[in-house]
This record gives sequence, structure tokens and C-alpha cells, in this order.
Amino acid sequence: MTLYICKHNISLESIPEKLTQDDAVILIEDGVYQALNTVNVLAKVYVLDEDVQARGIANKIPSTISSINYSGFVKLTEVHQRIITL
Amino acid sequence: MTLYICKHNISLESIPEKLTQDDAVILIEDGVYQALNTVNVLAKVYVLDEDVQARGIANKIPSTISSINYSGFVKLTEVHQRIITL
Amino acid sequence: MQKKSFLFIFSQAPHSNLSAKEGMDFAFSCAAFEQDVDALFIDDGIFQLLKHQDTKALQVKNHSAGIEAFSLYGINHCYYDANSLSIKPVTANDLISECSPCPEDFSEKMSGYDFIYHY
Amino acid sequence: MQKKSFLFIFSQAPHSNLSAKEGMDFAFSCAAFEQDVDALFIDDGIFQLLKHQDTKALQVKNHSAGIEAFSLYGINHCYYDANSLSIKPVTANDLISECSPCPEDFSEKMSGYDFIYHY
Amino acid sequence: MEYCLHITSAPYSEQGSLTALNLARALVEKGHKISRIFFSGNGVLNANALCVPPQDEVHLPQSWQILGKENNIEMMVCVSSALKHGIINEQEAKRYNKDHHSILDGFELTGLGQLVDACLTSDRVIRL
Amino acid sequence: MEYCLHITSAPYSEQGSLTALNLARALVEKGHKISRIFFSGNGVLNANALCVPPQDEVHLPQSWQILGKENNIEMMVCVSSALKHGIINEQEAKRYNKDHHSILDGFELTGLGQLVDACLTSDRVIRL
Repeated sequence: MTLYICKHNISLESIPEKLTQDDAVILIEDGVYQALNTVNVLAKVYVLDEDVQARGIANKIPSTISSINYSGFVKLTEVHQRIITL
Repeated sequence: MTLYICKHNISLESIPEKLTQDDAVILIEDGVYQALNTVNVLAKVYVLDEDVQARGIANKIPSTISSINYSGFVKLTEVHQRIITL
Repeated sequence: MQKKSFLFIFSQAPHSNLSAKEGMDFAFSCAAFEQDVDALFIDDGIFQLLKHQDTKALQVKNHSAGIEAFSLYGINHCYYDANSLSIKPVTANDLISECSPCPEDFSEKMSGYDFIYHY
Repeated sequence: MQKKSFLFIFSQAPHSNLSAKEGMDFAFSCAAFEQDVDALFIDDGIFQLLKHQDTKALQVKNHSAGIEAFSLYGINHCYYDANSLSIKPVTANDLISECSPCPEDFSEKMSGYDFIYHY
Repeated sequence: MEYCLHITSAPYSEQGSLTALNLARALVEKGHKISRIFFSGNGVLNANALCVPPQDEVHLPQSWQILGKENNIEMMVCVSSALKHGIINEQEAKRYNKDHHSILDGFELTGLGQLVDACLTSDRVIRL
Repeated sequence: MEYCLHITSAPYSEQGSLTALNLARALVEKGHKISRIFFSGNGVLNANALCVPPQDEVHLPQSWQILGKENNIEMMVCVSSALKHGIINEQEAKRYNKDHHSILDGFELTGLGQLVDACLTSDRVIRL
């Protein structure tokens, strides 16, 4: 039940933590570019829409990744007890 | 006749510039860790001793790489007309 | 005034830091002083060139938009590195029309610039 | 006071920036408040653990030296990632004796920490 | 729920501080309580009263100040980072013989213990 | 030879500013003339008069100030970066209704044109 905040363009497979299906990842800032690669993790993956718009990649986000705004970001922080910033 | 100042731990083979035998590279700051890898460039490669000492790798610098101090750094800037910081 | 040649190399993605903006401001100043100025985008700098960047919701200025005005500002060439592009999940069609791949022998030509700045 | 568990993960080389120093200061504070604190060094963070670092000529404080005093400060374990080490041009013999490779199932154990901070 | 935000990003040079501000506003809007915002490392520069950003850009230190005042948030700045980065209050200015000070009204210099405390007492701690 | 140094690294947070200071001292020792040091980007923070680093660490802004005075170096700070980062002089403080200012004596706010000029007139330009 962990929310990972990924703010850099780094592969989620390279982090030491093991993502499970109970976890979620929100890609923000330069992390949103990771949505353009095949993201092979068990966790549910979200992108922050404001950052996606700013970077001009809205039309490239795959349908498996949900685009959310700050209000959605807040919701994720409500339901995940542990929050880790990468 | 270019002096390259490399201050990050990045491979010299990954830069867009083409190093020739007339060029020199000085590895400083985190760039000194590159001296521990096989550096395959035509240019002459130096390391800044103060940064090598600070990082505890003095005994690992290969003999093909010359260790110099700030006075030697100045000399390199004298003989190379063009100086590029990486 | 003497005329020197400058190449600005951009290797970072837009909006998350000011590095590219600083490099562009410097490049614009060089061009304003009638110097020969070119730009080259490599690695994550490729993302600076994407179309459709809209920073309104983010409430920051869109510095990447300045690239489309490079020639207006007197910057001669806006190149990107085709190798960098090939390993990014975007294609040449996604890039603004103001840029072009750098000539094949460009890494050799780079020795001709008086100044090269990495941003 | 309640007791929580903290893991601090260090992934950057020493001396070129303050990131690791900031993480260590935070870790020391947690330990001073009698929390359960462990540290893990990965990627270029491995270089923090090298012996013989001498910053006198550089005129900066040697923050890496603080790692040798981790247990004095009340930090329980000082782990490094063996995979990271294996692709660096240094060996376990080059590292200070105060650290040890993390347990094999550590990536699963990490879910047990209340807080994980990346520095 | 009760939140603590931990800001380690410099304003303008990095995006993290703006992200955190937007998130903080969304948290307040959703009725959450932000009890404390702790600035450390380069994040202490968010408390700089002397920043003059271009008029068409977000004024980050001022925005933090307003957010803090309107929502009764403890705005805490790590004192050791702050001194190093030149973010000082009147008292520190006197102690170190400086004619000027730079910390924005409403921000308090304090130790890292307050961040540890927030980790123990908040429902959520978010670092940006 | 005549040198210009171009400093884009923040003091303390990054090592580049200390490297540049050591190099500058070695240049002077070898009899070279440093005509101008130009601070831009995060480098403008080197001109912050309010920094109070720990006593056993190099005081970077003060060291730059002394080096500049002793060797008659033009110490120039990019004004647009400086305003954004809160490095302002008395005049700018007045203009923007700030009670305090932060720029160290001996440093001058100026435009990027002075950096271009240095590129055209110096024998060597080194960026750190």
C-alpha cells in the first residue's frame, strides 16, 4: 500500500524497492516521459496531467496509464499510507 | 587543441565532440571516477589530484593517466586555446 | 566588432530545471551581438523540441517555445542528434519543424566552433 | 515516544553535492529521537563507502567519514547493494568495514519500513 | 487527514517546489489539514524574501507565505541549511554582524528534530 | 594571459564554485590576469552577502569578494538570474519595495552582454 512519486526520467525497474499490485506509482515532472516506454511493473501507474500537457506528450500516453490532475494526486495520497519519492 | 573539462561521471565516449590526439581531457569533481574505467579516447587524459584524494581513489588511477594539481590545470588552460566544460 | 562562432548543446528535458533556459538566454545574447550561433539538441534535450507543449496549467513560461523563434533571434541552425532521437520514444514527426538532423560529419565540424557550451 | 522505522537510500557520489550530507543529517536526527534507522548505498552512492577519502586538499568537510560513526550515532545497519558494487570499478575490499551487503531478500523486506527516503 | 510537506527543491531552479505548492493547494481544497511545511537543503531558498521573479511567473516564496498564513500552517526552515544558503532572520543577522536579513515573514528557523517529529505525528509526509 | 571565468554552479550545493575559486587562485599565482568573473544561473548565489557557512568551511562568497578586490577583477552578476534568486542591491531593493538587500559589496548586477563581450575579448573563458 505504497504510493511512489517518480519525478525523474528513470526506469521504474531500476529502483531497489519491489513494486507490488497493492502499490501505485504517479509519474510527475520529468518522470512523465517514462509513460512513453513500456512500463513493466505490477503496480498501477498514473501520470500527472499538468506535467504531461507541459511536455507535449498527451497524445502519446498509453491507455493502460491513467492521467490524473492534482485532485487525483491528493486522492492517491489519501488511500496509500506510505509515500516514497523517487 | 581543445581542453575538455569533465566534471561528471559520464563516459567520454558518449559526448558529441570528437576527441583527437591534439586534445586533452582533465577529469575533475565526479569526473575523476571515469579514470577507473578503461578510457578509450585519442586525447591525453589527466585527473585533478585534489579531487582524486577526496574520493579515496589515488591508488587506483592507471599509469596512463597523469595526476596533476591546480598549477598543472592552469598549464593545460595555457596551451589549449579552446576550453569546453562537459 | 569581431565575429566568433558559438555552438550551444542542450541535453536536458524542459520545465524541470532552468538549465536550458539559461543556455538559450546566453545564446540569444550572443546572437544579439551578431555572433555566429548554432544550437544542437542531444539526449533528453530532444524533448525540448516536441510540438504541442502547453505550460498554461503548470503556470510556468514555456521556454521551449523560444526555439521556434530561434531564426528570428538570429540563431542560424537548430540541429538535433538523430542517434539520440532514435533511442527516444518519439519520432521526427513529433518535433517542431524549425529543427533538422545535424549533418553526418558534424562531430568533426564541431572542431570549427570558437566556443561550445553544454547546457 | 513512538518508534518508527526509517530507511535512507543514498545513490549519489560524495563531495560534488550536498545531497548525501542532507540525508545523513536527517538520519542522525531520526536516530537521536530513538527511531529505528538503517542506511542503504546503491549506484554511485557506493563511492560514499570508499576507504582513504581525504578532503583536506579540497578544503571541505569529509561527510563520508560520518558513515564510519553510523553505529555511534545510533544507526542500526549500513548496507550496500551488491549488484551496484559489481558494476563499479571497485571491490568490497575497497569499502570501509562498517558496511555490509544487504540481505538477499531485502527488496521484499523494504516494505516493512515506515519511511523510505532517497537521497 | 493531517499532512506534513517536506520541501527539498530550490524554487525556480527545480520544479519540485512548484509541484509541492500545487499539491498543497489541492490538499487544502479537499479539506485536509497541512500542519507543517518543512524546508531543508536547497528547499530553504523558498523562504527568501528578496526574490523578484518576472511578473508573469509564480512568486513562489510569496505563494508559500500566503498559503501558510491563510491555513495556519507551521512554516519551518532547517536552520543549518538556511545559514549556509544565506536565509537568515533578524536575530541571526545580529549574531553574525550582518546589516540585512532575508527570511520571509511567517517562516521560522528550526532544527531537523521538528521534521522527525512531523514524521511521527502526521498521517502523511510527502517530500518534493 | 587574460582570463574570464564563468560561474554557473551554486555555492555549497555543488562543487563547481569551489573548483573555480581554487583555479582562480592558481591562475593569479601564475601571473595571469583574470579580467572578469561572470556569475549566472545558480552561480549568482555566490554573491550572497548573507551566507553564514560553518566556521571550519570555506566562506565562498567572502573568498570571491577578497579575490576580486585584491586582483582588481570585475565581479559581474547576471541581473535576470539574480532577481529571480533574491540577490539584489540597494537600488533594486528600493525599486521593488524590499527593506533589505543581499548582494555582497564589490559585485555588480549586469546583463549577459558582458559575458558575450568577455568571450570576444579574453584569451580564455572557463566555465565551472
